[in-house]
Amino acid sequence: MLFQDVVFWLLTVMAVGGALGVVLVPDLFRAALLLIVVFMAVAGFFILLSAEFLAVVQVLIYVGAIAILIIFAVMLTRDVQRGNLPNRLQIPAAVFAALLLAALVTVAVDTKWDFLPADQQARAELVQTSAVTTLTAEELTEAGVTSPEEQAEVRESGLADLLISDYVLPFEAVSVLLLAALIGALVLVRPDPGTRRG
Amino acid sequence: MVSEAVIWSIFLLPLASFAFAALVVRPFFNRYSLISGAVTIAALGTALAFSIWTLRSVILGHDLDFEPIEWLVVGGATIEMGLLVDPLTAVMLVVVTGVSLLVQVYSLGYMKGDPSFSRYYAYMSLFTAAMLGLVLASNIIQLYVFWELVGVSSYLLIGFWHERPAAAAAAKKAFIITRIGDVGFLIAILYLFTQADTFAAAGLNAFHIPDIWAAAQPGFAAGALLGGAALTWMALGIFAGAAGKSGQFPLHSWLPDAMEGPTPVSALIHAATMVAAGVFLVARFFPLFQNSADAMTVVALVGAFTAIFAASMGLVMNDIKRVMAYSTISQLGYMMAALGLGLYAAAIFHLVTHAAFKALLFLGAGNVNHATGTFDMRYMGGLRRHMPITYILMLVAGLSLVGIIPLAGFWSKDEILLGAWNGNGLVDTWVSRVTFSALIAGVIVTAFYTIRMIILTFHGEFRGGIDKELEDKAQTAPAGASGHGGVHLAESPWVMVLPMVVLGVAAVAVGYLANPQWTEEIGIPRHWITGFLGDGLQAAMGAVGHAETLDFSRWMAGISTVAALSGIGLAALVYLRRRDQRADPLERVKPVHTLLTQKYYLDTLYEDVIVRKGFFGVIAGTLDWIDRNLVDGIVDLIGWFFRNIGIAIGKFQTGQVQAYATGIAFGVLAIILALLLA
Amino acid sequence: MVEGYNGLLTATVFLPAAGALVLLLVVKGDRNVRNFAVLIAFADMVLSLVVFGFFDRSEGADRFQFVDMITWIPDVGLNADFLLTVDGLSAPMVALTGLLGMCAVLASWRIGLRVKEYFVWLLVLQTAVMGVFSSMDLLLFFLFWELELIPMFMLISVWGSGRKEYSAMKFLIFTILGSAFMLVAIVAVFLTPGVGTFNMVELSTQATMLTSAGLLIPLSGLFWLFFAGFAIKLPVWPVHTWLPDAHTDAPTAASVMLAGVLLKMGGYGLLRINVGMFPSQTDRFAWALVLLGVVSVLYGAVVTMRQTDLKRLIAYSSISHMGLVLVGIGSVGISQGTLTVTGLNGAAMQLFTHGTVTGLLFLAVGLVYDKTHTRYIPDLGGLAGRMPVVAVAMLIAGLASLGLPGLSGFVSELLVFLGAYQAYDWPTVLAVLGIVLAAGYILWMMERTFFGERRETFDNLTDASLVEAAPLALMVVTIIGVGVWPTVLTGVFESGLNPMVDILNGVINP
Amino acid sequence: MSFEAFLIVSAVLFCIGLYGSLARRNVLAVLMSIELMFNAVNVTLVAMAKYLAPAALQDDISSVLTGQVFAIFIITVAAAEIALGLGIVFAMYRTSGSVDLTEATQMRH
Amino acid sequence: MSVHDFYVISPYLAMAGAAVLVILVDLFLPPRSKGLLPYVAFAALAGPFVMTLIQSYDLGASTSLLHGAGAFATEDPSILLGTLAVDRFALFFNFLIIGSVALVVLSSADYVRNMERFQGEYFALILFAATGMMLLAAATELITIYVSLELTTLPLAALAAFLMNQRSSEAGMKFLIIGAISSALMLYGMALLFGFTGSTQLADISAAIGQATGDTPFGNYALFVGIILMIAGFGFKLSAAPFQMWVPDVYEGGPTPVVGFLSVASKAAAFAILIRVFFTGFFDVALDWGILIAGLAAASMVIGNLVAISQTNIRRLFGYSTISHAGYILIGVAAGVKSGEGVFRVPEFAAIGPDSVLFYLAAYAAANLTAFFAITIISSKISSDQISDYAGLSSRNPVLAIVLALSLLALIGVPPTGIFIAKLYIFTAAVDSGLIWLAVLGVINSAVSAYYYVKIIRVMFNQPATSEEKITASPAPWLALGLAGAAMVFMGIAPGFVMEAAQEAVKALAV
Repeated sequence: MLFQDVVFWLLTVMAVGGALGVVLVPDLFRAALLLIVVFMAVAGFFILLSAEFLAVVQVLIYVGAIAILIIFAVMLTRDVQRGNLPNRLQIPAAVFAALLLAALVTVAVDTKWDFLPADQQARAELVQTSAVTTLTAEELTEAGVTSPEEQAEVRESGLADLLISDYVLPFEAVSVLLLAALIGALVLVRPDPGTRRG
Repeated sequence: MVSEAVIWSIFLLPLASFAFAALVVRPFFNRYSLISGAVTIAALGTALAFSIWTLRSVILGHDLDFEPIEWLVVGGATIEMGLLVDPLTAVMLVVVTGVSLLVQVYSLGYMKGDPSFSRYYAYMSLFTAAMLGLVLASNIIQLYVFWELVGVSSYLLIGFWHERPAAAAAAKKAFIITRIGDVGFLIAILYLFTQADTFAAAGLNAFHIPDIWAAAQPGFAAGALLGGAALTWMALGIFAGAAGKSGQFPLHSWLPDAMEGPTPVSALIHAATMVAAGVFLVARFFPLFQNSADAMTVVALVGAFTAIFAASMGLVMNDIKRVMAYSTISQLGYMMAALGLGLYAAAIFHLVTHAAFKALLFLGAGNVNHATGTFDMRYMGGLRRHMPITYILMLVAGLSLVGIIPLAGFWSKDEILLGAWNGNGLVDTWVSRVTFSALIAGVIVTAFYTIRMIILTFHGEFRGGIDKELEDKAQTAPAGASGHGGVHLAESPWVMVLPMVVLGVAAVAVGYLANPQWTEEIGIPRHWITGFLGDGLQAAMGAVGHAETLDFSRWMAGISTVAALSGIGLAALVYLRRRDQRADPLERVKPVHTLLTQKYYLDTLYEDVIVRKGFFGVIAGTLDWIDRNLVDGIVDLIGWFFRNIGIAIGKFQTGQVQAYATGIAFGVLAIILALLLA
Repeated sequence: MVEGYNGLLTATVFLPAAGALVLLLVVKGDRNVRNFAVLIAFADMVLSLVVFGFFDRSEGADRFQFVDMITWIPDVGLNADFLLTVDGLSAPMVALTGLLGMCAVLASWRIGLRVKEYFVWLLVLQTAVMGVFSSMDLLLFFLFWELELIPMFMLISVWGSGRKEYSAMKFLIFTILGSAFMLVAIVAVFLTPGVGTFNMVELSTQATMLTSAGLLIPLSGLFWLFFAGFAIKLPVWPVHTWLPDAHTDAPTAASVMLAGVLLKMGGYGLLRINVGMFPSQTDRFAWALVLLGVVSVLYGAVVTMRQTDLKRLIAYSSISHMGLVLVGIGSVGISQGTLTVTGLNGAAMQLFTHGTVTGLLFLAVGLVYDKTHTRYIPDLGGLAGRMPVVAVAMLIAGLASLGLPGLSGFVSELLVFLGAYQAYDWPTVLAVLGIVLAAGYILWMMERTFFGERRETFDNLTDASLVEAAPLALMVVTIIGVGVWPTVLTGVFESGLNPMVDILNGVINP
Repeated sequence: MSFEAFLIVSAVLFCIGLYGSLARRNVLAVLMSIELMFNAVNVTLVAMAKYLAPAALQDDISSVLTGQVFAIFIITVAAAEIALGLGIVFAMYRTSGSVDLTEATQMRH
Repeated sequence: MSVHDFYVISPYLAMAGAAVLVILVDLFLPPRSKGLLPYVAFAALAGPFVMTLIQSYDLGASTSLLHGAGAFATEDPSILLGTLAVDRFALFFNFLIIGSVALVVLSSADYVRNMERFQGEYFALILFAATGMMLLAAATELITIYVSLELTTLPLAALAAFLMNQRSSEAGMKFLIIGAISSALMLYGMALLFGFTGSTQLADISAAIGQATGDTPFGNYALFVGIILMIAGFGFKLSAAPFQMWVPDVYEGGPTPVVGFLSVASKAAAFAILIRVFFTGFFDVALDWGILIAGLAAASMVIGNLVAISQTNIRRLFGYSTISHAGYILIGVAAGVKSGEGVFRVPEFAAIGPDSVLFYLAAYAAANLTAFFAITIISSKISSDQISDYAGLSSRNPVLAIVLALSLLALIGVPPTGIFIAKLYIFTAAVDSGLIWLAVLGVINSAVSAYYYVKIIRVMFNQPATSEEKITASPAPWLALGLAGAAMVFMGIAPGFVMEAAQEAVKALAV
């Protein structure tokens, strides 16, 4: 497990360092680049957490879309020289963030979590590395999924299936949401200043 | 035997004439205002006739108790309106209607041409009606009702010429001061109601006057329901009311000011109605007083003190009517003292005689004013040549007031003095002794100021009347003078003289109703009136048989006569032989004179110190300040406070979005913390 | 227990509102508006007098008559009825409202500003007050109670004078605050286990419904919450400060309604709810009521002495006279013996008589102000010569308010004193002093305003016209009538109060 | 590399993001910080999916994916949010000529 | 998805479809007849309305339209199970939201006329937001809740910034950023919750919470922090203190009809989800959050009212007023929890609390919309929101003035309007659950609120008009105004109908 540990700490440093950079470096452009570093680190975490599919999505959407969008925005608003200055709320912000962190850490440490039983680890692993459909029966049996119905169950279960079965409603809702957001953005970036009434 | 309706109509006739004058004549036929006068006189004439009829049937001993009418029944309180006809009532009826009638006739001349003629008669009728109702009342609350009505109609009459500030002020003063006394009366009534249950248990009505009498008698079947300290306090409460109306010592100061009203009004007030009401009230509840020696003592001493105290102020007054006013107060003092000493009959008798000659005196003053236009005696003098009849009449009345045998005043005053000397065990002897000496002294003073008044008015030579007065104190409006400006020295018209003549006869004759030794010829028994009234009292107290009456004592007659003559002589000495017609010889004794002219500074004390400075200035001022600044200020302060709290909170709304986000973060942490600590 | 639908009260209560609606939508032109308003007010007065006149006051007649009852909110956690009915206590109040409503409309003849709107508000106000006096469902009662606020607020703040907006707002906030407390109490009463109803008839006829078992708020708490609401309205020292401002700055008609009927709502509430529903607490706290009452009487009277504005003077005198209502109610604190209805009846009478008397006073003052354009007493004087009618009216009202026999004021004050003295003798004696003070300020006011020398500026004043004299006459007749023949009222009041007194006696000496 | 470690890291990320969103002037920086917070939440969710036993583990093995599903939705919504956010930023920039939040305080108190 | 499932979500689909429809129509409408758009949108609302009507008819006695496993042997279980509940509760809010959307659409008729373009988008966004709100009221699963919450927030943000002027875009920006931050907080809370309970479905969550027994509040740190973070997220939508500060700014900057919509529908939806989550999900720890909600209620009332006193801009004033009303309504939520007897002090459900909340929301919707429609009409004429510019309104348009005055009185809680009954109802609930202090605070606050509401009335009626120009509007806004006003008064005079509906709805929660 050593290797993974090393990776984890590496990623942690990347993520935290990058995040600090995002909120601290005065140059907005560099901040945006650092944000990409954080996104990559998070994608790394996802792989560590055996969520390869999510990692891919993360890279595609965040790095590929969001970060680029932001960088464009930074360019367009031409406020780079003004930079990424802090406002008068630094101290309270820091204090509150610290306090919240304390609270969250307490939660993380003191809560009695209900962990996944060891015997289920392997199956969960299989299901989560959502390549299950391509696995052969032998590989499944190696992973301790012996009985055929179990194998069938594991084969059927995958993110995509969930999205169109159990979570079909939020799935549809989110599509509506995307449409709405699209329209909204479209209206807001329209050329004409529109009417001035408030 | 007189019927109930007749007795009621004695009260209702004047009331009707009031309604007629006020609601018909005044608004619609004010041009023919004479009608109202005629109507009033007609009503009063009838009332007088009925009263005499009533008196007669009382004398004949007819049984005259009638069923009262229920006026108001609320819970335990049953308030009735009824007739109580006993000798006292009967006598008072005659006196009131008689004097009132004469005054009304007199007013025909006196008020001639006054723009508010019918208003005057309306008030007068109301006044008389109220007094009659008071006399007839069989229920203490009914009595209180008319008591207050008397007060308000006197208020209206004193302030009759309301455009005069002095008149308006005097009216207000009269009403308020009498009101102060009434509080005592009212509280006495309230106390009675607390006993309503016990009364009811004994089959009595706590407000029915005869029942109250009965309840106060030790000999009462169910034992005395009223007694001890309670009875005393009740009696004193009633007396407070009486003192207010009759101008007894602490509450006397309104009476002299009441002269601001038209003179006939003064005559009525002073002779028959207003001030008599006080004495009547005490007499009415005499059975109560009699059972409380303390109360009697108070009444006697207050009366005695008032008698001498008021008379002393009468010495120095220059306004003829004020002299008479103080003499009234002091005579009322005599009556009160008499009542306090248990001389019930004598007091009433004196009330009767006094009614006669005091009315006469005032009407005379009216004549004088008619002639000279003023009331200030310093501008009169020598009038006997111009108006002899008035002079004679006033002389008779004056001597009667002084108590010169054989005039009416002598007999009544003599009864009182004699009784005071003897005492009758109701109060301690020292009380009767003190009272007696005060009264004797009073006789001398009375004689002095009466003669001074007569001399200043009618003797010497004329000193110019109103015109002179005006140029002396160069002011525009004739202060305290009636509308009859201008001097025309002549006898008044017959409408005014005639009633005076009648009264003059009365002032001489009334005494013979009483105890002269040689009256068998006339056919009146000795001590007739005192006996008559005394029996009435006996009956009221549930006792039977005749009240014993005092024997005529030559010694006492002699003493009082001597006292009177000495007073007369002194006055004659001082005033007939003075060099300067204008100056008042009494002014030489400066301090005393000022003290007296300043009325012992009592008015100053009352009005300036107590009312204006003390009450209005300090108490009312403070409360008013508190109300404006504290009570109200606090309210405004609260409003201001909240508004500013709001503004303060609003300041956090800096408009910067991250401040709001910080707010959220703070909120979350605060909640977590709060719940952790809770 | 009470049901059926008679309809008379519904008509009486809602006629003015309906009239207002018609006025708003149909009637055009100031003249027509005035006439129409008078018509409505007159009709409503007649209706209210019918209610009063046909109220069966004979022995054994129903306590509650002219019942209009339908279910308002069905039984869903919050069941309330639309229940209009009058008993002996409220019938005279309804009549009073009718009378004063008429007077108010007539007194508004000279209003020139936004006439239509003015009369609309006035009529709505009348509906609200009528509703308060005749609704027997706590929720409905509260509804009308609140409904009255806005018309009065508008009347003061638009057509008033002086610091009108400040006064109007003060009036509003005070009253709403008071009714806020009342609302909590109402809710708590409703939720008391075993109650579950807003029906005041049941609540007051079986006052034992509210026993301290299972109450959400202790009985004393409920009592004082209600008291707070009514005390502010009455008003009682020290929460009276809204009153002088409101009275002074309101237009004449509003002052008439305010002093004439709105204050009465407070006293009525005290009798109806505090005494009627909480007999034990009333008995327990009677001393406090008397105390507050006496303080109000004396404080009000003394402060009145200092007032130089006619309306303000009358306003403060109202505080003093309303104190007597409390004193009268305090007569239930009688320690030994059986309580008689006297004191309560006095309190009720005082409500009515003070309504008429103060109404008349404000009418007269309004006329004085119309003619002379000042209410500042030192500027006035000698008006009696020029305007005898007004002077006579003022004098009668004044004498009535200082308790002169033969006028209505005397009866109520006498009854109050008779009743209260039995329970609390010395406080009552103090209260009696109040009537001397009353004589003081009333006569002082008369002297300075109507008597004495007249200024030249007033030499060509005109007396009240017929329209102006009509309301005066109406009130004068009422005052003298009640004063001479009080049984016409006391009898009715008694029929309403006796049941309460019976319950009270049950509490006082069990 | 325990579960708590992931949780703590994500918590740190989250709080840094919070700090940034509170303390930066530039609206774009704030948006970026918010994205940080969302990422932190995602890490948490996925970690939970990996380490913790879902309630419905026995009858439905696929419930171990719930956390990941949640994360997917968050990512999508975040994308939409950023798109709209940038739109608003442009509007704001166009009307007021600035993206500095301390200057966008026309409405206050 | 079976046909049945489509039928179940048909109202939401129809709502979203209406939005799309409006855009399509907008594309094909010639510019001069754009004025038809509001009516198109209004007509399009018939779809969701009818579907909701049918559903509420079909619902009959059963609690939810969703067939659980084995509900009918014939049909296979709905795959929507766990994410959605179509019960009376949801339907009550469907009606409420559809109703207010309809009115808002009508009232915008004049308003949008001054926009050259994008009128279609304007209405579409409103309808999208409405879809989100309806979903929110029905959602029973954290992911769905989150998504539908965002579905309400984002379009509203776009709408707030719609006017393309400085204030408007500032308002949009503030709304978006605060929304994002608070939803991030909420997400973390949801994550913790999910982590602890192992599920995102309220049913499982409440089951799991039942076991949590620790001495910390809510029995467990994860729950503790998680629930509070979720409260933060909801609090933003409820505009309850201390999450309220964005409200006045957005109200001042956004387009008036949108603000009205925001203040009514989105608040209603937020309360719907609050009640749903806390009463069906977290009820076992109700004693802990009950007092917390009570505290929020008190804070919201006090802050809202006190700050409102000194406001001069009417929309800003309404921002604060809506905060205070959120406070009143929260009283009802807190009153839903009674601490039971016994040693363990298990919470008891007091249905009257949620009942009163639902009734209050309806009454508030009517009154507040009336006010906002009047303000819309006025401000589009006098183009100002300063209260001082309302002087003499009574002469410029008496009817409008009277209606506005009525709605203001209604907001105070003066009879005979819905809110009077509603307040009575809510305070009743509070007293019933032993929150007397809160009830007293509430009534005192409503007394204070009278001050600033009446101030507006005074300006309208007492002060002389600055200009004599009459204020007019086209039929549509008048219709909206009339309907809202009628509803406002109707609920005051005959509240029974709505009350019964509310009680039925709350029964569906079946705690």
